[in-house]
Formats: sequence, C-alpha cells, structure tokens
Amino acid sequence: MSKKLESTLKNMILCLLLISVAMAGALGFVYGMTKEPIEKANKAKEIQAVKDVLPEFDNDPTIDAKEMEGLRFYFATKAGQPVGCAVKTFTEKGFSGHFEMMVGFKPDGSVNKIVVLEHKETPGLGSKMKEPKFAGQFNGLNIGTLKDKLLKVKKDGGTVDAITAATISSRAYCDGVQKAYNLYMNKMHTAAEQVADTTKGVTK
Amino acid sequence: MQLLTISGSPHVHGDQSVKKIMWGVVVALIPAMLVSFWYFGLGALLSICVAVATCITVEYLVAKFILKQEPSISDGSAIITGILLAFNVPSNLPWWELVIGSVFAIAVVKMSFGGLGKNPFNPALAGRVFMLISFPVDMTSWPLPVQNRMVIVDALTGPTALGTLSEGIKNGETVSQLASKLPDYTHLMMGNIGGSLGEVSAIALLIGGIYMIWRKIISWHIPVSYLLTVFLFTGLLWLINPERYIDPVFHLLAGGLILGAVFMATDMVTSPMTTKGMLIFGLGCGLLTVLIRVWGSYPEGVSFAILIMNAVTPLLNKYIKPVRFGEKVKA
Amino acid sequence: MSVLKNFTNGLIKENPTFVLVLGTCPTLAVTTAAMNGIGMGAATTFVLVCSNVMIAALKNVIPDKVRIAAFIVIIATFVTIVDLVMKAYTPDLYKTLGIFIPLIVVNCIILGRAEAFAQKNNVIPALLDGLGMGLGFTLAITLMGSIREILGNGSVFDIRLISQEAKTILIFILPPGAFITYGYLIAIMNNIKRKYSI
Amino acid sequence: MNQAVLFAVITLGVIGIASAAILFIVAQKFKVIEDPRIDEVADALPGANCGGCGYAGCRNFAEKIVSAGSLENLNCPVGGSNVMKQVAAIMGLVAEEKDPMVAVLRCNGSFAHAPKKVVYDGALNCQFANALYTGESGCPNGCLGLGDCVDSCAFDAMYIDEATGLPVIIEDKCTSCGACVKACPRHIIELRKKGPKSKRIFVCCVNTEKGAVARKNCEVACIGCGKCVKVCNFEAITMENNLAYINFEKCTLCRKCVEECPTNAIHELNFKPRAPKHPADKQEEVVA
Amino acid sequence: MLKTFKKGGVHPHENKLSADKQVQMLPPPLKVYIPLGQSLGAPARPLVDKGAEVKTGQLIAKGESFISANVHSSVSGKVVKIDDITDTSGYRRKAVFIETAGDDWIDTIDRSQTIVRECKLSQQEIIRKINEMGIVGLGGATFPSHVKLSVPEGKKAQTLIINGVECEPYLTADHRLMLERGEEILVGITILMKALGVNKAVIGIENNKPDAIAHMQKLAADFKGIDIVALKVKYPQGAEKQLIKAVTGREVPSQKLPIEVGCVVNNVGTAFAVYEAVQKNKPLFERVVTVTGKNVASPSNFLVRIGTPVADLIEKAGGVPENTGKIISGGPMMGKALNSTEIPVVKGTSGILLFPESDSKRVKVQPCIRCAKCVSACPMGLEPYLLEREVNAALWDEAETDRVMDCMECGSCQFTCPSGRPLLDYLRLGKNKVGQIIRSRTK
Amino acid sequence: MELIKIVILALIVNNVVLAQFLGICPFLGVSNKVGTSIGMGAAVIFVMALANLVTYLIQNFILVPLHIEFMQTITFIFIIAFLVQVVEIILKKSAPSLYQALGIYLPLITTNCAVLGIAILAVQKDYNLLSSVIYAASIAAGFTLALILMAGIREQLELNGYPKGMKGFPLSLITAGLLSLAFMGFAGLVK
Ligand SMILES: Cc1cc2nc3c(=O)[nH]c(=O)nc-3n(C[C@H](O)[C@H](O)[C@H](O)COP(=O)(O)O)c2cc1C
Ligand SMILES: Cc1cc2nc3c(=O)[nH]c(=O)nc-3n(C[C@H](O)[C@H](O)[C@H](O)COP(=O)(O)O)c2cc1C
Ligand SMILES: Cc1cc2nc3c(=O)[nH]c(=O)nc-3n(C[C@H](O)[C@H](O)[C@H](O)COP(=O)(O)O)c2cc1C
Ligand SMILES: Cc1cc2nc3c(=O)[nH]c(=O)nc-3n(C[C@H](O)[C@H](O)[C@H](O)CO)c2cc1C
Ligand code: SF4
Ligand code: SF4
Ligand code: SF4
Ligand code: SF4
Ligand code: FES
Repeated sequence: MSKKLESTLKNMILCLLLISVAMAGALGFVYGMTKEPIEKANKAKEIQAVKDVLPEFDNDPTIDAKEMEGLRFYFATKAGQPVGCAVKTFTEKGFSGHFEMMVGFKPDGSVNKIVVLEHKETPGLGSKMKEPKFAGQFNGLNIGTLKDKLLKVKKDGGTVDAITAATISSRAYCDGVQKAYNLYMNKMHTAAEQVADTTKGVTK
Repeated sequence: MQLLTISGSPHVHGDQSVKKIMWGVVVALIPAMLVSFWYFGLGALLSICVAVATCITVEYLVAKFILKQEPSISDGSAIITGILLAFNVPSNLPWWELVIGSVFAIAVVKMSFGGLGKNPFNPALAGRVFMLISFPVDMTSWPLPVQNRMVIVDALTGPTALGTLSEGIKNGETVSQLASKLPDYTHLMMGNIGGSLGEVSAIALLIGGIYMIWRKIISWHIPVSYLLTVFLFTGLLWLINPERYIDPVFHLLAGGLILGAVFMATDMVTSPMTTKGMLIFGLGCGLLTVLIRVWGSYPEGVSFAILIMNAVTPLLNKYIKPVRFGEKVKA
Repeated sequence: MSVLKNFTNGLIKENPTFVLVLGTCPTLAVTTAAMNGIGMGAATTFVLVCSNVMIAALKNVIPDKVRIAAFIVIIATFVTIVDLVMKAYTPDLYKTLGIFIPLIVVNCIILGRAEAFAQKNNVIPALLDGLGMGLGFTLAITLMGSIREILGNGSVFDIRLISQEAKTILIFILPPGAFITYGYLIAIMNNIKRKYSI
Repeated sequence: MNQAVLFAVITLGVIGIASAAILFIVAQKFKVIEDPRIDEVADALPGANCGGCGYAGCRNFAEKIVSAGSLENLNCPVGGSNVMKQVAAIMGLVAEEKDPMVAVLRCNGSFAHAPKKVVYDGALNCQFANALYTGESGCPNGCLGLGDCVDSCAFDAMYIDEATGLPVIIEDKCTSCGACVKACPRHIIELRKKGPKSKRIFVCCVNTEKGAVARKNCEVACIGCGKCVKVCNFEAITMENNLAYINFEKCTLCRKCVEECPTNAIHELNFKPRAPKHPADKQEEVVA
Repeated sequence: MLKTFKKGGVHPHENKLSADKQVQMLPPPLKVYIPLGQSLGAPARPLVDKGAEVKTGQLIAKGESFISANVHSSVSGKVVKIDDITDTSGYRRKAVFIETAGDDWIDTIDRSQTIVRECKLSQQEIIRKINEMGIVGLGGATFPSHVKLSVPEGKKAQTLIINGVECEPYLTADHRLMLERGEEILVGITILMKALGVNKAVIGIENNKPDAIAHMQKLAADFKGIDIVALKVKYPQGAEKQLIKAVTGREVPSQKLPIEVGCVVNNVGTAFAVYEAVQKNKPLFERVVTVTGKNVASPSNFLVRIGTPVADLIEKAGGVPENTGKIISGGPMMGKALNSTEIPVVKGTSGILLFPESDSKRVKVQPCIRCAKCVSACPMGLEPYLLEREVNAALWDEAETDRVMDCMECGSCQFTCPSGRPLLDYLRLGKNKVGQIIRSRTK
Repeated sequence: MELIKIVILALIVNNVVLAQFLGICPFLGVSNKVGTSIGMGAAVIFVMALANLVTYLIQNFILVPLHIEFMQTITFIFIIAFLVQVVEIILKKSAPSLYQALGIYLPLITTNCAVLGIAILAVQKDYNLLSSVIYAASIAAGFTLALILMAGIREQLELNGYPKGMKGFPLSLITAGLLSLAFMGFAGLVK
C-alpha cells in the first residue's frame, strides 16, 4: 500500500475542498437531471388523484387549483363543461390525528368518489376506510339531502355505516368530507363556474 | 446408619412453596370465575379451558424441546396465566385468537426469558395487549351478560361501561348526559355488566384479594396504593369538572381496575421487591391508568399501565432499597 | 483470500442484519411489506457499492484526520443521488420508505464497511464486498418483510394469501411485531450458525 | 449547468473548508496528551461507532482496551477477528511463542476410588462446599465435583463425567486460558506443557495429608512414599508436604515413575499402551 | 404488647422437646479430643506433649494472640497425641487427644455447692481471671469474653444485656440453666456488671419460657439493677443486634459493635461460666448441651466435658436411630451439619440434633420467583435474592455496596424462600470473598 | 400548549426508538448498564438540541434561499458530524469530568440515525426555531427514557440468567418489542 497523505492543514483543507466540490458538482448535475422528472412525477400524482375521484375531464386542473382554509380545490372540465370539483381535504380527528383525502364532487354537489391520500390510521382498522365496503357508500351521496346537511355515522344518529371497531376513523372521515362539502358549496361553487368559463374561452 | 447429609444452615425450611403460592392464587380466582360462569355462561368456561390448556401445553413443549429444561408445569404458574388471560378477554372471543394470545404470553413473554421468575413483563397482560392490538375488533366487542347460559357465542354485544364513557366524552357529551347509559354501582359490584370475563364483579375479585392477603401470598401495598391513587386522582379531576370527568367510585369499580390491582399488578415476578418500591409501583400504575383512561384513546388503561410499570420495576429495585438495619441514626 | 469470499462473506458469515446487527433502524422500520425490503435493499446496495468503490479508489489521497468527513461527503452524495432518482422514478416506493432513504447516510453498515474494508482494500474487493453486504442486507430485510407481511397482512409481495376479510395478526406490521420478529430471526440464525458452525 | 450546481458547489465548498480549518485549529488548541496506543488502537478499529462492542464508540472502546491491558471479553463485532488480531498486535498481547499448554486435572478421586462418606446437599458450587467441609470423600484437597471450573470455561472445553463425578478437560478445545485454574478453590487444575503428541506425565493428586490418612479416603492418593523421586533420573520430581510433584520442564516422559507408584497416582496421557515388559519399547519412547 | 425487634424475622416450629428435662451430669468419657482452636480468633498454643499426665482443669494450651482463649483439660489422664481431628468446622484441625484415668481435679477449684455471692476482685482482676479460665461466649460465636469485657478507649458501656432468648428451635440448654442455676447466673451477671462498670443489666427471655421468666424474676428481686424482659417469640431474637433492638429500641449501626450504642451482650451460659470462673476458680471445661431430635429416644440436656465425642452423648440419649440422615451441632437454623460422630463437643456446642433421613434433604431448588419474602424476612434489611445473584455472578463490588457483610447468617431468608434457594450458602460465600477484598484493601 | 403537545408526543406517544425506529443501534448497544445509558442519554439530548438549532439555521438561511434543498442530507450530516467532533474536542480539554461523563458517548452519536432523522423531520414538520429545538430535545429525552428502562431490564436479566440461545440481541429485541407493546398504550394521548 502506498503512503497516505499527511494530515497537514493544507492537505486536509485541500482534500475536503476537492471532494466537496466534486461531490457537490455531481449532485448538482444529478439534481438537474432529475428535477424535471420529479416535478412531472409530482404533477402526475396530483392529476392522478383528481382523475381517481372525478369522471373523465380534459383540462389540467392543477393550473387553476385554488386554496382555501387549507383545502385545495381542483376544477375539472370536459370540453369546456364543468364535470366536477376534486377537493383535497383533511381532518385532525382521526385515531392517529391528521389524515388527508381527495373528495370528488359533481357539479350538483353530490359525491362522485372519495380516496384517502395519506393516513396513519391503524392497519386493519382505520385503514379499512380505503376499502370499497366503506368508501362505496359515499358514491353518489348528496350531503345536501341529509338531515341538517350533516354527514354522520349511524351511532351519532346519521346514515353512515361505520367501520367495525373504528368509529373514530369513520367519524373523522365524515368530518373531512363535510369540511370539503361545506366550503365547496358555500364558497367555491361560483369559482367552479368561472373556471369552466375561462377554460371554455380557451377551448373556443 | 445411612450416609450423613452435609449442608449449610439453616437445616429447616418454612412451609411456603411455589406450588402452594400459585395454587393459592388459583383458589383466590375461583369466586370471580364462578361469577363469570353465571353471567357469561358456557362461553366463559370454554374460554378459560382453552387458555389454560394452551398455556400449559406451550410451557411444556417449550421447556422440554426448546429450552431442554425440566418442565415445571406442576408449579401452577401457567394455569394462573391462562386463567388471567381468559379473564381479560370477552367471553365470545374466537377460540383460535385466544390460543394465539396464550402462545404469545407463554412462549414469547415468559419462556423466551427462561420461564418462571425470569420474565420482566407480566405474561397474561402482555398476551392481552397483544390480542387487543392484533384483533381489535373481536377484543372490543363485549358480550352482554347472558340470559341463556348454555349458549356459547352470544350474538348480543355492547360496549363496556368505560367504553361508553370514553366514546361519549370524545363525542362531546357530558357525564350527566351519559349517566343513563352507564350501569349503576350495584351492577358494577356484582358483575351484571358487559366486559371481560373476569373483571366484571368487584366483590368477587375483592374476596379473592382478601384471601390472598390473609394467606400472605401478596402484601397489601400494591393493591391499596394502586386503588387509592386512582381514587384520589380521579376524585381531583371530578372536583374540578364533574361534567367532563366522572366520579372516582365509577373509576374504581368499572373496567379491569380491581382485577389488575389485585391479581396482575401483584404478580411478584414483575413487581418490585421492597415495600417502598411496591407503593411507588402502585402509584405509577394508578397515575398511568387514569392518564390513559381519561386522555388516551383506549378507554381502559390498566393493562398498559401495569406493563409500563413492569418496565420500571428493575429501576425501582435498583434504586429503592429496603431500610437497612442500623441505618437510621440511633433513636 | 479468494476474491469471491469478499462477496459471500456478507451473505451469511457476516450478514450485516443478522450477524453484525447493523443498520437496525431500516430493518425494523421498512419491513412492513416484502416489497419495501427489496426497495430499501436496492437503494442501500447501490450506495454501499458506489461508496466502497470510490473510497477504495481515493484511499491514498485522503489524509487521515479528515477521513471520516470525506467518507461522509462521499456517502451522502450517493445517498442524495438515490434519493433524487427514487423521487423521480419510483415516487410510491419513495414515499413508503420515507425518511429512511436519506438516513442511509448514517446507516452503520455503510460507514462501517468504508472504515473496516474499503479503506484498506483495492477497488475490486471493495466492490465485491459492497455487493455482498448489500445483497445480504437486501435478502435479510426482504425475508423479514415477507414474514411480517404474511402474518400481519395475509399477503406477500402484495399477493394475497388469504382473503381480504380474514383476520390477521395485526401486531406484526406494527412496531412491537418488528422487534419481536427481528429478535427471533437473529436467535434462529445464531442457533443455525452454531449448529453448523458456519 | 445552472445556478443550483453553482450554489451547491459553493456552499459545500465553504462548509468543507471552514470545517476542516476549524477542526484543525480546535484540535491543535485543545490537544490532550493521551496514551498514543489509544490512537493506534482506535485507528485499527472500524470507526463505525456503532456501539456493537458495548462501549460508547470506537474510541471509547480503544481507551477501554488500553486501560484494561487485555482483550478479555472485549470484541468488535464489526471488525471481527482480523481487527482484534491487529489490536492485539498493537497492545503487544500476541502470545509469545511458547510451548503450547493445556489444563490438567490433578485429582482422580472418582466415586470408585474415593467413596462417599457423606452426602452433600447444598449450593452446587465448589467454592461454597470448600468453605463448608472437606468434601464427600473426606479428602480435604480433592475435587468436589460441583463444577466451578466447568462453569468458568468459556470454550466449552470441560464437562463433569457423570460416572466418576470428576471434570474432564477436552484437550482439543482447551485454549489454556487458565480460567478454570483460577476458579478451582482447591487448586487442582494446573496448566502444563502439552508435550510432544500431547504426551504428559503428572501426579494426579494434590492431597497433602499423611499417607495413611490420605489413603483411607482415596485409594489412588499420593501417599508421599518418595519412590518416584528416587527412581527419576532427571530430578524432575520433588516432594513437599507428603505430595510429589513432577516438574514438566524437566520431565523427559520416560515413564519410570509411573510404574513405580504404589497407588497409581502418577498418570501418563496419550502414550501408546505399553507392551507387557518389553524394554525396547520403552527405550523408543524416551527418544520420542 | 411484648417487646420484640421490628424488621423481619421468622417463626419456625419451636420443638423444644427437652424443655422439662433436668440437666444430667455425664461422667467423664473414656477419651476426649480437645481442639486447640475453640474460640473466635487464633488457636491456642499447646503446653503439653505426648505422654504428659494431666488433671481435670489443668491449662493445656495458651491463647497468645489478642483474640484467643486458653484451653483446659476436661478430664484427668494421659495425653496420647496431638494430632488432627475433624471438628465442627468440617475440617481437620489440631487437637489434644487424652485418654481418661479417674477424675482428678486440680486443687484450686472450689467444688462445693455453696453459692458465693460476694466478689471482692477489682474490675481488672475479674477480667484477668476470666481470661485465665478460658471463658468464651457460649451463645454461639465463642468470642473470648475478656476481650468483650475490655471496653475500648473512648466508649462507655451503659447496659449489660443477658441473652436468655434461646430463639433456636429444639435447644433448651439455656432454658434449663436458668431454671436450675438461676442464682449463680445472677451472681455471674453482677460480676460482669462490675467488670464493665455498669449498674444496669437486662435479661431478655422469650415468652415461650414462662417458667424461666417467672423464676428469674423472683430471684432477681434480690439483686440490684437486674431486670427481666419478656420478649415475643421471634427468630432471630437471640442475635445480638436484634436483642438490643428489642430490649432497648436502639439499632447498632452497620459493621459496628454493640458498644456503639452502649450495650454489651452476654449469653446466660457465659454468665454462669463467669460465676464459676471468678467465684469457684473453675476453668471452662464443661457445658450444658441439648441432645434432641424428633426420633431421639430421650431428648436430654447434659452437662458435658469439652472434648467428649458426639457419639458418646448420643449414646446416652438413646443412640443413633437407624434412619438418621443428618447430625447437627447447634440449632437447626444456625448449626453445622457434622460429617461424623467422632467429632468432639467444644465450648461453642449448644446442642446436638439428629434429623431423620426424611427431614435431612433440602427442598427442591427452583428459580427465584421474586416473591420478596426473603427481603421481608431479613432482619438486617438486606436483599438476599439480589445478593445471591451478585455472588453467583461474582459481582463483589455490588455485593459490598448492597451490604453483604451485614448478613449475620441467621438463615431467615433461606427458611422462608418458597423456591428453596440456597441463599445463605451464597451469602456466606459472598461474605467470605468480600471480607477478603476488604481486608486486602486495608492492608 | 403547542410546545407541551410536542413534548408529550415526542417523549412517549411517538417514542423515537419504540415507535419511530430511529437510533436503534445505540439503543441496543449502550443499554446494558443503567449508568451508561444515563450518560448517553444526556449527551444525546445535548447534541440533538444543538444539531437541530444549527440545521434549522442552515435550512432556512442557506438551503431555502439558494434553492438547493436537495443538499439537505449532505449538509446536515456533515454539519452534525463536524459539530459532534468539535464539541468532543472542546469538552475533552476544558471539562474533563464532563467529558468522562458525557463526552465519551459523543462519537456514537454521529451514526445515531435519530440525530439526522429528527433534523430532517423537524424541517418536514415546518417547526419554527424554538419548536424545532424543543422537539429535538424531547425526542432525545424519549430516547433516553427508552434507553434507561431497557438498561434496567437488561441488568436484571443479566443477573437472573436467560436461555443461552437468546443471549445478546435476540433478548434485547424481544424486550424492546414488549416495551414498545406497553408504550402503545399512550396512543392518542395528544391528538
Ligand atoms: C391497536 C388499536 C388500534 C386502533 N385503531 C383504530 C383506528 O385506526 N381507528 C378507529 O376508529 N379505532 C381504532 N381503534 C379502536 C378504538 O380504540 C375504539 O375502540 C373504537 O374506535 C371505538 O369503538 P367502536 O368503533 O366499536 O364503537 C383501535 C384500537 C386498537 C386497540
Ligand atoms: C473481629 C471481631 C472483633 C470483635 N471485637 C469486639 C470488641 O472489641 N469488643 C466487644 O465487646 N466485642 C467484640 N466482638 C464481639 C461481637 O460484639 C459479638 O459479641 C460476637 O461477634 C458474637 O456475637 P454473635 O454471636 O451475635 O455473632 C468482636 C467480634 C469480632 C468478630
Ligand atoms: C441468628 C443468631 C441467633 C442467635 N441466637 C442466640 C440465642 O438464642 N441465644 C444466645 O444466647 N445467643 C444467640 N446468638 C448469639 C448472640 O448474638 C450473641 O453472640 C451472644 O448472645 C453474645 O453472648 P456471648 O458472648 O456470651 O456468647 C445468636 C446469634 C445469631 C447471629
Ligand atoms: C399473586 C400472583 C399474581 C400473579 N399474577 C399473574 C398475572 O397477572 N399474569 C400472569 O401471567 N401470571 C401471574 N401469576 C403467575 C406467575 O407469577 C407468572 O406466570 C409469572 O410471571 C411467570 O414467570 C401470578 C402469581 C401470583 C402469585
Ligand atoms: S477454562 Fe481455559 S484452560 Fe480451563 S479447560 Fe477451559 S479453555 Fe482450558
Ligand atoms: S476441579 Fe476444582 S472447580 Fe472443578 S469440580 Fe473439582 S473442585 Fe470444583
Ligand atoms: S441470613 Fe443474612 S440475608 Fe438472610 S435473613 Fe439472615 S441476615 Fe438476612
Ligand atoms: S424468597 Fe426466594 S423466591 Fe422469593 S424473592 Fe427471595 S430468593 Fe426469590
Ligand atoms: S441504523 Fe439507526 S442507529 Fe444504526
């Protein structure tokens, strides 16, 4: 083995500097390479989530997405006609606190479909809210038709069948959907039409 | 004359033995067992049999074939684990889940550490928590006391008193609104309520406890300091806001507190060795129980509280020493 | 020493997971499913191989006093590369592995091998050593992931073994299950090793 | 390329230079004089600071090694035996080239040779039994058979023979670490030269009582008759306190004494069984 | 409420089979083996040679170091040899072998039965006399009494406590002595008080000897400053520190002597021996020994010459039953198991106990279940279960900080342990080792 | 209130070791003696608080303004390693007794993935400077808690004896598993 470099101040600094610079350069290079794919991946994911909860659309809902009270609203149009709005909503009431979901509303305010995006609920319990058995019961549901326009589990006098032994998660789920509904119906309905108008304008 | 025997003193031995202690506990468990048969019928009997049989078999097999030591089933400790494990589950728990829980309790929690006397955690409790987390649905659907004792699995289920309370409070209801849904104290004393097999009757459990104290199997320190802590702590909360926090008597009688304080916190293997340590142990159990019951997401905190204090026990043993003779400066 | 031995060493005799018991955090954290094991293993192996090779190549120009600092920079670079690449091309896996990708940088296996092996050997053995260690790690955590997934979720590599509705022993995909599974796997490994005196 | 690369390079470069400089200055300024071996040992260790050795990092482990001065119970699981060998070299702990040694049991008071006179029923611990009484056979020096030595052996090189009640040393496994020698309260075990082809001759008794008393308790006791001393041509045997001792440095393995001993207290190990009265054979052995 | 000590303690079956058996005087045996080391401390140096003729009471070995006691011949006859004999220690030690011929006492001994109450000797003279006559504590520890009576500089004795507790099951020697020689004991106590310069003495007697309490109370009325205290029955009340605690409420600090709290403790037998030595010039060459056991034909109390082989005694009590499994010198809680019947009675022998085979084996050892019964049984406030583990793991430093040296080997812990663990075996080992370490440190 | 929540969450509910699986290597390595684990714990608390302070500054005053967040891992680990070394050297010289008590654990901390992990997590959680430091300190205190409990149990196991086949890591891991089981009881204490 040949002799190692001495640990003098000069050598130390030089070596570290060189390695740092080289490595940082390499990193910057890779960063540049992956920057776009990462952004694309992120965007694809966002759009995918919207696609999951809404009927077919042909615009890019991420462009005009609006933010309000921590909720994010994506407006979808097809051939200039509004087909619905996907709301990225959340709740803090889960068994393990915060979780996020995407709720797709049709223009009339009824639910098209709901997906859970991110959650920490217990596997096998709260996590069952992802399964169609539970999530399916919301499809087509219009909260406006419910008593007091409130979404509640049966235990609390509502209509939703809670997941067995996971009432807390079910309640939280309802809470998230309710929040999305309220904002959508009260504040965002008009915005949806505007978006539809602008896209119409564009397509025309 | 035979060959003489040589050994160091003492040459006589008292009349306590591990076997006697363990069977004494089994005897002390009988009143609660009878109550559970009465209210939960055949299902209770079956659960106890399944748990005990599994515990004994697993202990035998592990000792004999894995640890290659002499199996010591006859000391009866596995029977206690089995009974207490069954006591801690709903009587309609599917039998195979109880079997898995028992295997965990004995094979993992007890025998992995070398068997009787070596385990740092209470096997029955760890087994129970294991099942609670693994099979939360079945472990939280409580059968109501039965009308027909010959039915094994009763379809009728309902929440425990603590479950009702916890749900209600989380849902924003007040104690007085909930009062009508909660069982009254006589029911809590007698055991005519939904809940785990063995935890329902406060009286039967206390009889067992007094028997054990009389037989000098356990000392009073842990149960008394445990129960007293819960009483005082919940009492304080109740005084602060009786609408948010229910009264201390309810906390004493509901759930597995008495079962835990009398039979499980007192497990000598996993509790401290000095009286001062025992008092602190009881205090810790009490505080944690209330903490979990009142603010945690589990309606019942006894199992977790005792398990956590089990973990603290070695430290208590290390730092809390008995008062040595001649330690106090002369009177 | 045969060159091949550098490679096989990490698989069994000095398996980083079961024998050296290093890099325990990812082993416990990401093994909730078998697939995660492969992902994490691949990422770690990549970093291990690249940094081993690089360190072996540069060993003579790095002064002793800044050795560790230099190693860290090198390792961290490769970790960041993996991080970026995974973010770009396997975003879902990246999400499940979460913070444990950047943490590869402090994974004891990597720095340990850098110090113990790469620093003292040439490029080829260092490469094989990294590959062996990485593969040993991958195999081990995939095994553990499979066990936990089967017991806790009733599936393996997302292939369902029992019906969705059937009950599984949930605890195995929760933290206590991780510790306990790992504990028993090491115990079994030790006993096998002793028996066959590997 | 772009800004990002530029900033990355600058940032890391600056941090790199700054750290190196600060480290250098701090290290110079706050220099503490230590045993230089600590550095050497620390360098030999993997430096993973994983704590696998049970100490707080490699350096702490190195300090421990240097302060302990031995490697007993100290091991680095990451580096393995290679690293430990290097460390041993730094510490100067490599066993100098010595004749290989092996543990030897110097008591033959088996159940048959030294029958029980009493039954012992206490803690299974030689040290305690030794403090309590002479032993089941009545011999105050003999093996108690409770296995303190077996427990002390970290290499599984010993076991208690159920039939004789005496420990047995497995020569191949014995590393001559000497743990058992220290463990035995009766000083029965001795490390002796392994000898050519493991051949050894030694007095298998440590009883210092007078001949008649010793003989009463054990039929294979050394009775201090002195015949072996006389017959040995190499002055290898000495007699002290009624007990003969064979110095393994001087013993030439001629086997004369073995035949001479009236109680068969002198043992020969790993010799070819001798042909009955064939002097030529004996001659050969001496040469070997 | 009767007085007792507070912490720990146990209550074994008392089995005082020989409580109402009068002390029988045994004739001198045919041969005696008189060990040279019969007290705590160094063995005495023999003054006679093989073939020498000796008289009963003659000094045959001199205690020469500070803690050491004289040894006297207990018979008259011829010295056969000075050789090793297995004694109570379980090991062979030097002893003087004497073949008896007649019973010829040295002249200075006053053999009359009259009780001499008055003692004109000064403090120093009393102590010298006690030293000369080879008096050692007869309560079990055989500590040379003259040493104990020489209160160290700067300390002051306030109370003499006389140990009439006899808390060991089976033993009745002290009990009988109090009933039969009460007055002599009281005179002995006044002498001890004088030697110590105290004017207060307390005799502690456990409540299972009501006759002795009553008897002593009646006699003590005649003596100034001597009180009788009845104590609740609890083992090991007879242990020095526990007795002081029970009687005075004071606790002797760890590793300190009773004098620290102004007390000196002596056994009733010692008081009697002191009486005989000082008033009658009689050296300590005989003592009361209880021979008992459930299948001993006639449990008895004997006045025995020191050096008598145990076999002789047992013969007198009905012989060794066929099923005997264990012979113990002393009580069942603290006594030593003997490995032969040829072992001689020594000054410290308070009883000989025969156990049938069925009671001789210990119960099966099981793992500790951490029941803490040993902790609550230990009168010294130790943690026997922990000390056992520490000794087992050779953690001597830890054992020392956990006060292994405070253990007085009473055996309460092992007695209570439901798992039958050999706690005391390990504790002794620990004391041994830690003692060595401590000594090597001070050196 | 927010801060108290952070403390409770970090200390027991989401215990780093028992629930988040960070810093397991030193947890298994240094938990054989209670005394040692107290020292280690104190050192970890100090270093983690300090590290989070510095990484917070770097993140918010260098990486974010320059848009080079991708350099996070490399700069953080570099800074942490550097910090630990400097602290160690200074401590050794200027406070040898403190060094004996805490300093010897410092090198072990560099490779404790909890330090880097928590620094990154604190950034992800968007904590402000104070919260970030408090968060790190309580996480480290949670680490210490787990370490000390574990050490107590292991000391007891060592004395009591255990099956041969379970010696070392298996026994520690199973004990940790049961400890983690017990700690699940704290779930939901703070939402
Ligand atoms: C380990 C464990 C995890 C749990 N996870 C959840 C959960 O994710 N979501 C939930 O609503 N309940 C969960 N629970 C159940 C709650 O504690 C509570 O029992 C239940 O939500 C309310 O009971 P119910 O649904 O039967 O009315 C869990 C219970 C356990 C034991
Ligand atoms: C080494 C040693 C020194 C002693 N020194 C004295 C002493 O100087 N004065 C004294 O009165 N007693 C002394 N004693 C006697 C003790 O106080 C005690 O009486 C004796 O050990 C017997 O007590 P026991 O039978 O309760 O064990 C000493 C004992 C020992 C072991
Ligand atoms: C556990 C234990 C029990 C004892 N029991 C008695 C007893 O019952 N009677 C007695 O006289 N001495 C007993 N002793 C001895 C006393 O502690 C003390 O040594 C003795 O009374 C001192 O008197 P002496 O020097 O005259 O023998 C006992 C000692 C111990 C350690
Ligand atoms: C008073 C007492 C209480 C006990 N409690 C329990 C218990 O709660 N759980 C259990 O598994 N075993 C219990 N046992 C039995 C035994 O101690 C237990 O199995 C050991 O922990 C196994 O080593 C108890 C024993 C006694 C004497
Ligand atoms: S303890 Fe050491 S010397 Fe003794 S037999 Fe074992 S390896 Fe050989
Ligand atoms: S050789 Fe020594 S240590 Fe070994 S069994 Fe015999 S007496 Fe015990
Ligand atoms: S023998 Fe020692 S440890 Fe045991 S009870 Fe008596 S004093 Fe305590
Ligand atoms: S009495 Fe025995 S079983 Fe109980 S704690 Fe003490 S040693 Fe253990
Ligand atoms: S991998 Fe987390 S500390 Fe080693």
